[in-house]
Amino acid sequence: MAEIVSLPEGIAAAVHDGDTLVMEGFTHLIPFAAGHEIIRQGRRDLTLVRMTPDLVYDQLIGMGCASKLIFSWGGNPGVGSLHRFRDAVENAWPLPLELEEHSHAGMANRYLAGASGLPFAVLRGYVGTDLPAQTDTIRPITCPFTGEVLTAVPALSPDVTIIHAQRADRKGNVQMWGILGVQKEAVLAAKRSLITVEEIVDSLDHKPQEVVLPSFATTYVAVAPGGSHPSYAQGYSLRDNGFYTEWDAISKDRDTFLRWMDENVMRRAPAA
Amino acid sequence: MAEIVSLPEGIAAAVHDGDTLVMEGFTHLIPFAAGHEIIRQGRRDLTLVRMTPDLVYDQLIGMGCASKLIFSWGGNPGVGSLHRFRDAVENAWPLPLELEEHSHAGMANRYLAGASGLPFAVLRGYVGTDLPAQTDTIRPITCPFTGEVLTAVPALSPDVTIIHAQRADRKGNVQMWGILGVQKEAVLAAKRSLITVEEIVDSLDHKPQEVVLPSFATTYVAVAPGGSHPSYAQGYSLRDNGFYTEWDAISKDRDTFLRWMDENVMRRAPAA
Amino acid sequence: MTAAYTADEMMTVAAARQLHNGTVCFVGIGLPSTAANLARFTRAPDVVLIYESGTLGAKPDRLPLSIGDGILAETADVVVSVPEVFNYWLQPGRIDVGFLSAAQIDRYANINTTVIGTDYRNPKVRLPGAGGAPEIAASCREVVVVLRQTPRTFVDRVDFITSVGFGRGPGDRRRLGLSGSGPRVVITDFGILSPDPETCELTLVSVHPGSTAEDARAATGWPLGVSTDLATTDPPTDEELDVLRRLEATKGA
Amino acid sequence: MTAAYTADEMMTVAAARQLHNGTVCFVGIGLPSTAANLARFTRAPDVVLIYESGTLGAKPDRLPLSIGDGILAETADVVVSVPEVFNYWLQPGRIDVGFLSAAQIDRYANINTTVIGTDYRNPKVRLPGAGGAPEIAASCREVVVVLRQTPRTFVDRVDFITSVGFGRGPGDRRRLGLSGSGPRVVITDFGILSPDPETCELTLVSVHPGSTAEDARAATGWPLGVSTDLATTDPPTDEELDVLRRLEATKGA
Repeated sequence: MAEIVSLPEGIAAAVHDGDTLVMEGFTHLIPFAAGHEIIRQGRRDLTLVRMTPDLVYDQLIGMGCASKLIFSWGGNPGVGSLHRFRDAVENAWPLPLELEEHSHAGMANRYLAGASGLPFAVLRGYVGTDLPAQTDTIRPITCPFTGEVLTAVPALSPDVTIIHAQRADRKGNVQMWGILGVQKEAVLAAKRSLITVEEIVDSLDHKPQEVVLPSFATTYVAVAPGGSHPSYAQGYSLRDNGFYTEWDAISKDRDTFLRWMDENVMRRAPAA
Repeated sequence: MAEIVSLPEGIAAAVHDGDTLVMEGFTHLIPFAAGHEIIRQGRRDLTLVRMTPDLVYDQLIGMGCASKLIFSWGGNPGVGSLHRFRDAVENAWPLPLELEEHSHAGMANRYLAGASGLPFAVLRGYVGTDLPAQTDTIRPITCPFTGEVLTAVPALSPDVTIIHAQRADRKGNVQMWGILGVQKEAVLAAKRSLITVEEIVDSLDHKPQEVVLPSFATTYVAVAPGGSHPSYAQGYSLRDNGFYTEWDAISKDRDTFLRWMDENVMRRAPAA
Repeated sequence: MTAAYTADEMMTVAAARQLHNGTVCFVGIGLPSTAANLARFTRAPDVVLIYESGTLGAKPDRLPLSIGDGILAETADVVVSVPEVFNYWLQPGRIDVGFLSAAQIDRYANINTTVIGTDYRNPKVRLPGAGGAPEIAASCREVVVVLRQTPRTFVDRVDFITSVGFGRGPGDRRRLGLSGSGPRVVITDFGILSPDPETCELTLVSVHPGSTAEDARAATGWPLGVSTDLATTDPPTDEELDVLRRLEATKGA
Repeated sequence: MTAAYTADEMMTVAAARQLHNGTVCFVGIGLPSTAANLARFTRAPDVVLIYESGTLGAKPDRLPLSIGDGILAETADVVVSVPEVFNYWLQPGRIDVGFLSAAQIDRYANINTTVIGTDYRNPKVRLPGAGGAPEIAASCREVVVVLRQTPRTFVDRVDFITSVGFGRGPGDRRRLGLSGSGPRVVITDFGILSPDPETCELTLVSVHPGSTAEDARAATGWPLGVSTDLATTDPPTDEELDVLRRLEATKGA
């Protein structure tokens, strides 16, 4: 059963140096508050995994928390490049960043395999592209019935997955709705999980198109209102589109970036 | 886009002699009205596929519509045996019935592979049981990353899948809720599909824990109020538990069965 | 003093006692479902019941009439598709206890629900088949089996292995790569059997009040071993009996 | 007489004209999303838009700011998970048109969104990467590409094949086992290109009003073939321009 903890307690218990860490969210429900707490706690040598690494991963990478990134699309959605990500890849600043690169279909199926307790997933993908030459995590597999050759990708089974959701009840059952992304699979694929929520309520009435993660399937739940800002939590907040544009300028220059992080993350008290 | 038709039109267009036919429903939303119309139209040599063949498949088998059954659990849920199914297997009456037998997990994954456009699915299953010796549709497969040996099953890609759902809108978008079973996968795995619904409404407001099948993903929609009786349609009808018990007596004896079918199916007008 | 009760009631009560608060239980229909709900209304209100119809955390206020009863969806924490319940929930080993019944069980707790008779193509009795049982028996952390004990149901070797208990003995589950630890107890109308830690043979470890080891032996198709610590099962409490009877009474409703 | 318009507006309008009522379209973000929604508000109100965020049948009343904009979930016929959108909806070939943009495109309509420079480990420019594009390009019945035409974006060979157009020429898609028929048109700010039926090379088939084949050639990094039937694109209608501008104005909202 999930334990309800504070965000700093949750991060300290769930995330360790050297861990493979997933923080998912497909534009919606990105766990920024949790990412900032990881930066404040000074985690190092993380293998970061995410289909769409965006600003929060740009921040983790720029602050030197990560040594490897497993991903399928690394940009500032609707704006342009992730400058800290590019600086790490192109100039090894502040540290070299090893890449393991996939397509969305491949990443989604890697989580799906992890959630299903299988060592690999099968898909129609990658054929004819230059992606397989850059990794040993894309291999052919032959159908034992038809002889057709398809593509296999290995399961993702991270040490810890962190997501943000709308709410939980006091037993730790978590509820989210709106764009669902791959969060459920990412949590079920992980050894440990931490879910930050907008609020804890006495009981969860059903919502259309919801996902409910039963308490027995997760590890920690922490309240972090607004914990997805500048992303959004459907029904609770709107996306701060201005910040995504501002980030382009903040992150372009190393010093501006470091100053911003110091003022807005390092010196901020964690969410209650 | 789905075409809205009458039930007799839909069956005539969608189901042909010799087809591989899926009619799914996991206790809930079993498409009895459609099954009866198939019997009235005298289809023959069908390969029937279903995880839980129950009364409607007992009726199709007893009326001589089927030459093969692909399944994982064939019983009268909560009551006992399917006597027409047993009579076909044990005594070849009215015809021999070839069996292709799986577990629920295997069948569910076979539909899932079909819905995903893959020729096979991978699962942890069947190992150590006597099931693989009885079919060539259960084979080992080796993980290309870990070397672990798992089980593969071939996709189900039926000619036609028929399900019953609560309602559709005038464009043919279909909505169902309550116990979901494997209906969505069974429809997406099929070349053609027919969905009978309790009613057609102007617009579908969202329901908690719903499945919506967009119109472009299905072929025919037909109105058949009460079309799942004696099964149930959550929000529309209750299960007729008494009938499941009565079926035991009706179906035990060949003549009683034939008389009942004549009176209650053959001489009945199809649903409007 | 305790009220009179039937052997079936004792069996169901003994099975219900296998579940605890917080236990995540994959429930087969029939006896397992009755026992699991009895547990939920007595000792284990926070047991988590999962049905293969995709209802997770079902809390029915009456006995469901099938694993697809609407009351399961209405009261569940979440309803998922059938592929999901097997792939995301059962297969990865998230379930503590798989609660099964059987048509036949053998010395090594292998289960048959497929055919009676040794010729699969020409069976004496065609049974319903596997359903969810093979993978429940493989992947749950442990398995509890409930069935009535007769020489026809407790056989030396099942005619068909639908679901693996301990195969042909020690080490077989590991050799087969099955992740769960297999049947922990088999609960019957005579008593409680457990696999011997050395041989994996089902052995009588407890008799229900009014039954003897001899009764159980006579109802078993192999020479049934009896534990040197043979216990007597606690009879049903008044509360257990009362709740069970009220649950059973909801069946016709 | 038609109002003045920009080359980008012409490009978006020409792209929107590729979609028809009932077309099921997998929409990439940016130019494709603008064009797809323009089509929905003009010629094709019943176009079915699918975004990789899992929103099927989205009907946003403004331009979504990203493929995960909340307006997509609020207006969709159904919201599914990301694994499902790729496995159940894209992979089996249910999508008529995949609508993509690109950082580089080559003579055979192969697309690069990964790196500029030929050393993947040490790139000149690290681009965002593949996203959904490789499988969109592989599995949709056909593909429409929209991007601005310059010698840096229209190259003889892309530095990295992120998504396959026609590989190295005729027969390659079949050899690779790709189920879709590949890029049908590439729409730019100069005109419209299509693969030559014999060679699969992108060939100029239409120029936008005010552009010439020479302009397009100068903006292309290989000797661009020009159709003998070179057409001139119809200029944007007043309605198209009006709706497009009203949509663009919603971006800041």
